[in-house]
Amino acid sequence: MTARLMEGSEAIAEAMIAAGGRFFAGYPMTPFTEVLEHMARKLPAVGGVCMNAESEIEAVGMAWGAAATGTPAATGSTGQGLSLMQESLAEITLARLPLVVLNMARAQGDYYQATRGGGHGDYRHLVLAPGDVAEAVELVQRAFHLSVRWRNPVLVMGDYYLAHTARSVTVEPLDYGPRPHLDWALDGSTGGSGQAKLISFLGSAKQRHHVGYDLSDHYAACAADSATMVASVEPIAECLDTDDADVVVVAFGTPATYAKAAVRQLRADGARVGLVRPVTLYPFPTDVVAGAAEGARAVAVYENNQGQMVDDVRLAVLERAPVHFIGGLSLDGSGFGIAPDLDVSVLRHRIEQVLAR
Amino acid sequence: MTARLMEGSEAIAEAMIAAGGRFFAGYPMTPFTEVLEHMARKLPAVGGVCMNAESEIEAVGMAWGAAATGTPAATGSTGQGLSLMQESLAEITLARLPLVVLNMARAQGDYYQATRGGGHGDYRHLVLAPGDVAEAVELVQRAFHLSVRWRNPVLVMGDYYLAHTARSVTVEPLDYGPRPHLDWALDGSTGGSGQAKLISFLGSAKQRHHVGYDLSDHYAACAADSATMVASVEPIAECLDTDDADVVVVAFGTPATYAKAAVRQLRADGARVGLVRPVTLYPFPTDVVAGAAEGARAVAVYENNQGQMVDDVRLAVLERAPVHFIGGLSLDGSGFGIAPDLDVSVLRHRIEQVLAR
Amino acid sequence: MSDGEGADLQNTVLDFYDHRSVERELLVTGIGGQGVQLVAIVLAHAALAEGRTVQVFGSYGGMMRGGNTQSTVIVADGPVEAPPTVSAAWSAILMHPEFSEPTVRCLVPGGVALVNSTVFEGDLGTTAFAVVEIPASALALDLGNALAASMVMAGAYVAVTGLVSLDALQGAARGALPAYRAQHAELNERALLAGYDAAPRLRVPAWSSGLALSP
Amino acid sequence: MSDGEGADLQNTVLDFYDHRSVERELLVTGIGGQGVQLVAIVLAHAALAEGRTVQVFGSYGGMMRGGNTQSTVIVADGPVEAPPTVSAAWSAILMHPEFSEPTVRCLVPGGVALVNSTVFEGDLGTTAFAVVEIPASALALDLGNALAASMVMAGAYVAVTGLVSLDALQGAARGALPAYRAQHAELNERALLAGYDAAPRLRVPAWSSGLALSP
Amino acid sequence: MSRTVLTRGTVVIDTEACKGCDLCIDACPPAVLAMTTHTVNARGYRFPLLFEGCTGCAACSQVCPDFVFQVYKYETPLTVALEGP
Amino acid sequence: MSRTVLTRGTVVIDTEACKGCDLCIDACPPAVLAMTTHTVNARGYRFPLLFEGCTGCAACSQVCPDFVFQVYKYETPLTVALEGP
Amino acid sequence: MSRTTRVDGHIVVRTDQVPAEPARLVDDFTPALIDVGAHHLCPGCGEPVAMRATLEAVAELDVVRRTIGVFGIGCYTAFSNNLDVEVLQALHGRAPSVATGVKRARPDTIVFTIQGDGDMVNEGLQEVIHSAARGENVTCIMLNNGVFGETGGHMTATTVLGQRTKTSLEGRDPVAHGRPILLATLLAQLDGAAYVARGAVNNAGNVARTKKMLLQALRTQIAGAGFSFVEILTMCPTGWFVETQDAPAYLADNLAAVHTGGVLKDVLGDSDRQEGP
Amino acid sequence: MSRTTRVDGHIVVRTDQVPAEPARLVDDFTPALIDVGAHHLCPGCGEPVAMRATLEAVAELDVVRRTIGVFGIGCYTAFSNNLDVEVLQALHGRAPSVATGVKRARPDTIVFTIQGDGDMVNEGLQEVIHSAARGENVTCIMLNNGVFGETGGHMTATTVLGQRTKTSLEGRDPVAHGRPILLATLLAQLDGAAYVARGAVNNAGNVARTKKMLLQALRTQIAGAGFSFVEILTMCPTGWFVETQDAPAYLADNLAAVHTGGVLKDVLGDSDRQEGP
Ligand SMILES: Cc1ncc(C[n+]2csc(CCOP(=O)(O)OP(=O)(O)O)c2C)c(N)n1
Ligand SMILES: Cc1ncc(C[n+]2csc(CCOP(=O)(O)OP(=O)(O)O)c2C)c(N)n1
Ligand code: SF4
Ligand code: SF4
Ligand code: SF4
Ligand code: SF4
Ligand code: SF4
Ligand code: SF4
Ligand SMILES: [Mg+2]
Ligand SMILES: [Mg+2]
Repeated sequence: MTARLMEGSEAIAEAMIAAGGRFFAGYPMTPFTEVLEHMARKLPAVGGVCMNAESEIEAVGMAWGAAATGTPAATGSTGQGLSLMQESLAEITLARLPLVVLNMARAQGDYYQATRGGGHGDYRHLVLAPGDVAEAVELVQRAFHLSVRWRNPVLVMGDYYLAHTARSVTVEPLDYGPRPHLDWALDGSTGGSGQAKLISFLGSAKQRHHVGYDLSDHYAACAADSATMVASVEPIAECLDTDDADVVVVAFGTPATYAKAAVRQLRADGARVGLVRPVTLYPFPTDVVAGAAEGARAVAVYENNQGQMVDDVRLAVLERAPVHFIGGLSLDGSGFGIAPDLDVSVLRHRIEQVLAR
Repeated sequence: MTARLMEGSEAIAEAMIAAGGRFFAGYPMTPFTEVLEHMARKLPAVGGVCMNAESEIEAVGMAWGAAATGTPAATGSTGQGLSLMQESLAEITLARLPLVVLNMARAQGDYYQATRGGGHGDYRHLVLAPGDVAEAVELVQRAFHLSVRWRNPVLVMGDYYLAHTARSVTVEPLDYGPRPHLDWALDGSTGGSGQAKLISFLGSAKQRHHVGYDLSDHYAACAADSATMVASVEPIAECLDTDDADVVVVAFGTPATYAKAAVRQLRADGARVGLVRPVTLYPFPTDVVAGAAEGARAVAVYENNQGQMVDDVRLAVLERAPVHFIGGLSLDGSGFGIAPDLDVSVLRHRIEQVLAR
Repeated sequence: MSDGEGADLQNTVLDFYDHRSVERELLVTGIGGQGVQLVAIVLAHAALAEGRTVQVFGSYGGMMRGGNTQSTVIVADGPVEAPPTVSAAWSAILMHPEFSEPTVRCLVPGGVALVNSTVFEGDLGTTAFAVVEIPASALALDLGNALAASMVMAGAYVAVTGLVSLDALQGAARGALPAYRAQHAELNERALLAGYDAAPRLRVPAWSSGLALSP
Repeated sequence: MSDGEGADLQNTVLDFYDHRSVERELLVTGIGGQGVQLVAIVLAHAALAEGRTVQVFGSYGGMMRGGNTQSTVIVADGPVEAPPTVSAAWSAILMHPEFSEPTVRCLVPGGVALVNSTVFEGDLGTTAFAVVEIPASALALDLGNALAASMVMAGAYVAVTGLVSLDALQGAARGALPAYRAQHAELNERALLAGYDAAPRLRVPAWSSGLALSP
Repeated sequence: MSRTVLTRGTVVIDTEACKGCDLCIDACPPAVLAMTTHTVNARGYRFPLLFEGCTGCAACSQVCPDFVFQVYKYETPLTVALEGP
Repeated sequence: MSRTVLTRGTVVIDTEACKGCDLCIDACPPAVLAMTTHTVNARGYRFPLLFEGCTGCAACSQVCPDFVFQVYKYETPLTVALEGP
Repeated sequence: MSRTTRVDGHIVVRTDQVPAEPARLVDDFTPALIDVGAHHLCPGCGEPVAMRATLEAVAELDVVRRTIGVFGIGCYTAFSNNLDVEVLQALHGRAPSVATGVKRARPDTIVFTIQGDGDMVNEGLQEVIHSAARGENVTCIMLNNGVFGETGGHMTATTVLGQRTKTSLEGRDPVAHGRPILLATLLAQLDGAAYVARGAVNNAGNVARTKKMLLQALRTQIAGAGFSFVEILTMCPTGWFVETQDAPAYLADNLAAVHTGGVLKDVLGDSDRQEGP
Repeated sequence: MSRTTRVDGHIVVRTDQVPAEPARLVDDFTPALIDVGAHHLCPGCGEPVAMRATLEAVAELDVVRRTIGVFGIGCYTAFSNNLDVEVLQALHGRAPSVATGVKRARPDTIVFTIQGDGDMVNEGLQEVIHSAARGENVTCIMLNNGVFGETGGHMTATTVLGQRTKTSLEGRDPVAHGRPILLATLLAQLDGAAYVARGAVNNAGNVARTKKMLLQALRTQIAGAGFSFVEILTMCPTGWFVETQDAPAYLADNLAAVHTGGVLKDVLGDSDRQEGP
């Protein structure tokens, strides 16, 4: 397969298909719409199904049903739409179903929602945050792999920049080893066997074994599996010039590419600055951040929000170095997530201020 | 008004009415149902309106409309229902409307959702967590006060125990000073004046002043006001025997009353243990927790969930003392939030293990 | 408080738990429809009327029907400090054997269990606490209504423990009936008395004085 | 990775940014419907065809209609390191005065701005970078379609900068048309040439060789 | 006096499963079911009794919420003599 | 040759507000509106022109999405002589 | 062993044993596709009756090994982990979308939902309407008792005027509480809906009619003819605050008087209606 | 100053000035209750026309000082911060519930919603149906263009078969995309709905008829007679991919052929219908 100039939205769609994704459901909302349109065009051609769902809640319900049949499925939205899905996203985790969820956000204000779960109760999603189109192609495929490996939803965080930036990319199926056997998937065939399958967020124990649902057993089992998942999935981070850095900048997603350019400029001018870009937001690369902070005078966190990831950075850095928040919500009038602050000179200036402290 | 034996659900309803609450909307879900039933009976008698909404999303929409008229309004739910409301709860904050939201939860798994906002974007709710019925009567009224004072939703966290525990309580209106003049409230009367009011999560600037919505201005103003609110609202915590404690236990809500009983027993047996019970979960009583941890050998966090508030405790304690999580999700088969772990001897044993380290 | 927030909660809370009092725990268990919650509420109201402080926690209702129902009553001579449910209790009323075992395990030495002996077979196999057997269901049937068994037990409990006076109990029982159920008042009255008469007087007194407070 | 997770992302990512390359930035601005995004994509495809690496970011669509549309094109001789939008750019194509000011502010000394002089009045008032005026709208009208103005500018831009060869540009323009719009191919072709002919050759060369790579 | 009744079928009744709701009683076309008046099962519920004349129509099992009935049709209908008046 | 037309009303046209959608043209009952053919406003849109014979019916303003029309009815209808053929 | 025995003073046929005479089993205790007969639903509840009819219909059409049931949340959820057909538990209100996902991903399956009136006409009303409009080839089954049974008997969007519920103790009042939605009637208006019927389980005749409706609904799906819907009126003596034996008549006099029974739409028509598969 | 001038070769009446002759103002540029006439909606969009009719109706009934408009999210949202009546902005799909809250809290207000087909028939379908069933005394107005205009012209739940949209470029197909929901028709079935009508703005006659519907809907609310609903078919040349001048005919031939116009229900009846308040 040769490289082709593709916008991020198209590359993400291609990556979903390369990963085996065969079911997609969504409701338009910029910049998620862009991905939905590509899926609507591309999926039928490979025998998949793309549903123009009547709302986000219906979209995630459809994806839930498809996922239960073992069909690699994805859904997603933007802001409001993701919020509407929170009930389903919480409970589908307890139903132990794999699902890939795209959050094509309008800024970075959904970090808490993504990493802590905006829904009720205890559950965790794996959260991947690509920095650019090429990485999105890899992480989207990884998300499908992780979701089926761990029977857990995986969130991929994107934004307007990612959706609208075209790069020449090759989308080829990546090999993550054999796909697990989906012995839980429904197709009706176990009906009448005395052992008909059940997929339920209330637990999969049948009354012929237990009497009544045992939520407490089920939740304990989910918690244990979730803990194993979190302990097993290696956190990923990109580090740049952190070894001897006085100031370590931490940023994720598209904004990190601006932070990186600012760090490069400052390095070129002799300043000892470095960057950590968490690629997995959950599990958070705590050790990498802690290690980078070890010798540093200060840690500076840039996020395009009022300060959310900064909690995780503080939990990692503890008292190794002071942690400064140099982010803040930045949006232009369109409301789509184009951020005036995403300007290398603006970020450079903020990092310089931390350097000067 | 004389004291009366009331279940928490009834006391909460009475407190809402005492606070001036005149609009309530909800959809049944145990243990929120209990409050809804009381409101449905009591509100009409004082000239208020209680809507048996057809769903949680419609309930929060109705409350939104009532709140916009300046009517003290509340809604709420349990677990799934709260998750469904996340879109509205996020955006009503940006619409700058006061609203009281009851989360009659089934355990304590909604701490993140409550304190970080389960919805999209940057916004914060004030979060109050009563430990018992009497305190609920006060905090519910405080919630109405705070919500209108700051034009911000306030969450009150309850659970099955709170709803189903009867105590003899007096519900009298508490005085929080004069109610602010609600110059923003809609009643139609400014129509045709050239200055008709607008309440919108997209900002309240009119086109006759600006052209187009300026989301960036609006969000910046919201963020600034939110920061002022968080800085102004004093965090509340109850401390017991923390001064000389080797081990400080941190717990909130009903479970804290169990932890307290365990701490009392241990003190009576000569062990140097203490307790901090955060009453405001947001803003979190960081200083109180940090102060209590100062001389302690260890901090032990009990929550009936897989570990959520422990983040905030760690952010407060930092490296003053090791923080141990002694909680975990505990539910019986009913799924209503009755927790086998909520047993003084169980908690006592866990605290002893931390003491023995 | 920076903002004139009115009542100072922090102190309120601290005061609330500031001194310790004698607390008497009562666990009532049975199966749905046996009147477990009613007994708990009636006893609590009676104690309230006598100036005690009370707390009642009831678990009932919902998804798993026909299950157990339980109530935890705390009566204290000062502020109640106990959490809603307790792992050590001074007394119990056991209406039905089905879910009684965990309750029995909570009873402390020196405490007392009242057992509906019509439906229980065998004994509880302990001498650590007193066991008083009351054929409550049989007595209730004699009165003409099996549902009155819980009121029989309430009368018996008061006789055995003196947690509240019989007067207060009768008053509370009357007060607990909604108007449209007033016709049950007389039946309840008779059930309370039948239980009271069937039980040994002050066998395990709740208060050191041995007597209920007068209102 | 603990779990056989396949491709090792960490290294992939680091490699990706491992060496630096010469990058040429082009900002294209105008108002919706002027073909801004098309010019950007066509130039990017042409550069790709010549073995360059490219990145294009376009902002368009949505709530505020009739607003500006902008595209940021990066062409590099190695991996692109620039973020999607840049605050310093080497070149610009300005289709309309309305939203051009922020773009002009980004231009670096030594750079070049091509201006659609049919609709611009006055000059940009700077000597820090070269300004090339092309009466693109007028030329397009002469060709029979005002919408071809952006293609005129593309031709002119290639003439002035040699960012890509004219051949590559023409090929890319043909490739960019969906089948059902093939009838526009000839118009575009003529527009590119008209622009190319109207502009000073290699006035501000993009590459040190002064010439576009051959494919 | 003695009568005979044609009995085409019969039912097995899992009395312990019954919750005493009475629904089967009205459902039985020949009205050959009746609830106990004093006897109750272990959970205290009255339950149905069968008199002669069952047709094996399965109406009872079709309306019973607690799956209390097993219904049979005799290969050859029985003619049963009723005792007593 | 010269004709006269009864003109009962007239309109003021905010040509700069017009987006050239043509909706007013078909809406005008006496067909006295027509779009410019060459002239455009600052945003490049063609806009409507008024010929004699307006009735002041306000159909144009009622259908115009961009609030381009102000409609008047003359106190006394004018009878206007048309020039040319 | 004697054929008869004496209970409460009556001579009755012994019913604690299989018949001694040669006899053919007509109906077994628990329907074949329900695992465990014992359940915690209230005495006199109509929902187990509707479940039986549904599962018997599935069994009769010989689609057991390709059927997936999607459950909503209500009292009937007690059966979701108790069936011998595959089950997918959906959230309250969301079953039609979940069923859509299943069916679109695996068009060879037969997919039905089991939902209550609270689930389908309150929380998830738009899910079922959208699915019907799409002509989604699934069968949605609504157990309509006019209350949220599970939470204790509160008024729903189908509660009929005058009906007693916990939130309309004096009966539903049009001004205070609004008016009921007749869902089957609405759905029948939609072109995508191919089969729409309303049955009830308040007597054996209605159970039999309802089962015919369920069979035809499933046949509609098997034929790929579009969306099929069966509403089943069920007794909820607990939520209605009536005695179990009075519930069938209460159903007839109240619910069924408004939510009138019958086949509202049947595009497949009689031609394809036959007892066997 | 001359009465005429020459443009593009024609002698035309000068229209850049108020008439010199005595004349009465019949219609001003921007309706009185719209603050700023300039907006960013597309050329030929029907939504500003519907907004004008709505606001004129409000003004004519003399309820301006007690009216609250609740807006949904779509292209029409551009007017929510541009009116001289009080406005409450609701989330996508949620306006009917929000309007309910307003009206119940302040029964003396006149409350209308402005929503699109995407807002009302997709995202928030159950909100409007529940509100209608409750007989909520508010007026819901739906601007139906059969597309999500705002997001770029995608198919909605009202898109008619054959209609071109971005997600049905070849026209909506019943099998692939399902069938349209005729909302007014459904709502008219509900007892709580007192007034239900469907108008259009594709020509001046329809605008006038639609305005009459809006007046009667508001009168229904003023009379406290229950839920009132006006659906207005509007042109979306952008979403339909047609020329602005062809859009009115496209509306007539496609949308209006299925979503047929007219008054579907009017409990107040003619007796109360009069031009003035
Ligand atoms: C989102 C959500 N809201 C509320 C509930 C609580 N809840 C559980 S069952 C139920 C009502 C069920 O009513 P219905 O579907 O009619 O079933 P029934 O109990 O009457 O059989 C409700 C409101 C829930 N589980 N989820
Ligand atoms: C919950 C949610 N989902 C999606 C969106 C994105 N969105 C904005 S407007 C719109 C469509 C509006 O369609 P319609 O109501 O028909 O109005 P129109 O644009 O056609 O006037 C959508 C999907 C949103 N704002 N909120
Ligand atoms: S099978 Fe028919 S006749 Fe026999 S008992 Fe049952 S209902 Fe009556
Ligand atoms: S219908 Fe079933 S549960 Fe009800 S009385 Fe008859 S046998 Fe018992
Ligand atoms: S007012 Fe009537 S007649 Fe005059 S231009 Fe307008 S539409 Fe034509
Ligand atoms: S309807 Fe209005 S915008 Fe359209 S052409 Fe006529 S004047 Fe211009
Ligand atoms: S509450 Fe009603 S629906 Fe639920 S089990 Fe009881 S009778 Fe059945
Ligand atoms: S997209 Fe359609 S609805 Fe939106 S402004 Fe343009 S024409 Fe109007
Ligand atoms: Mg129901
Ligand atoms: Mg629309």
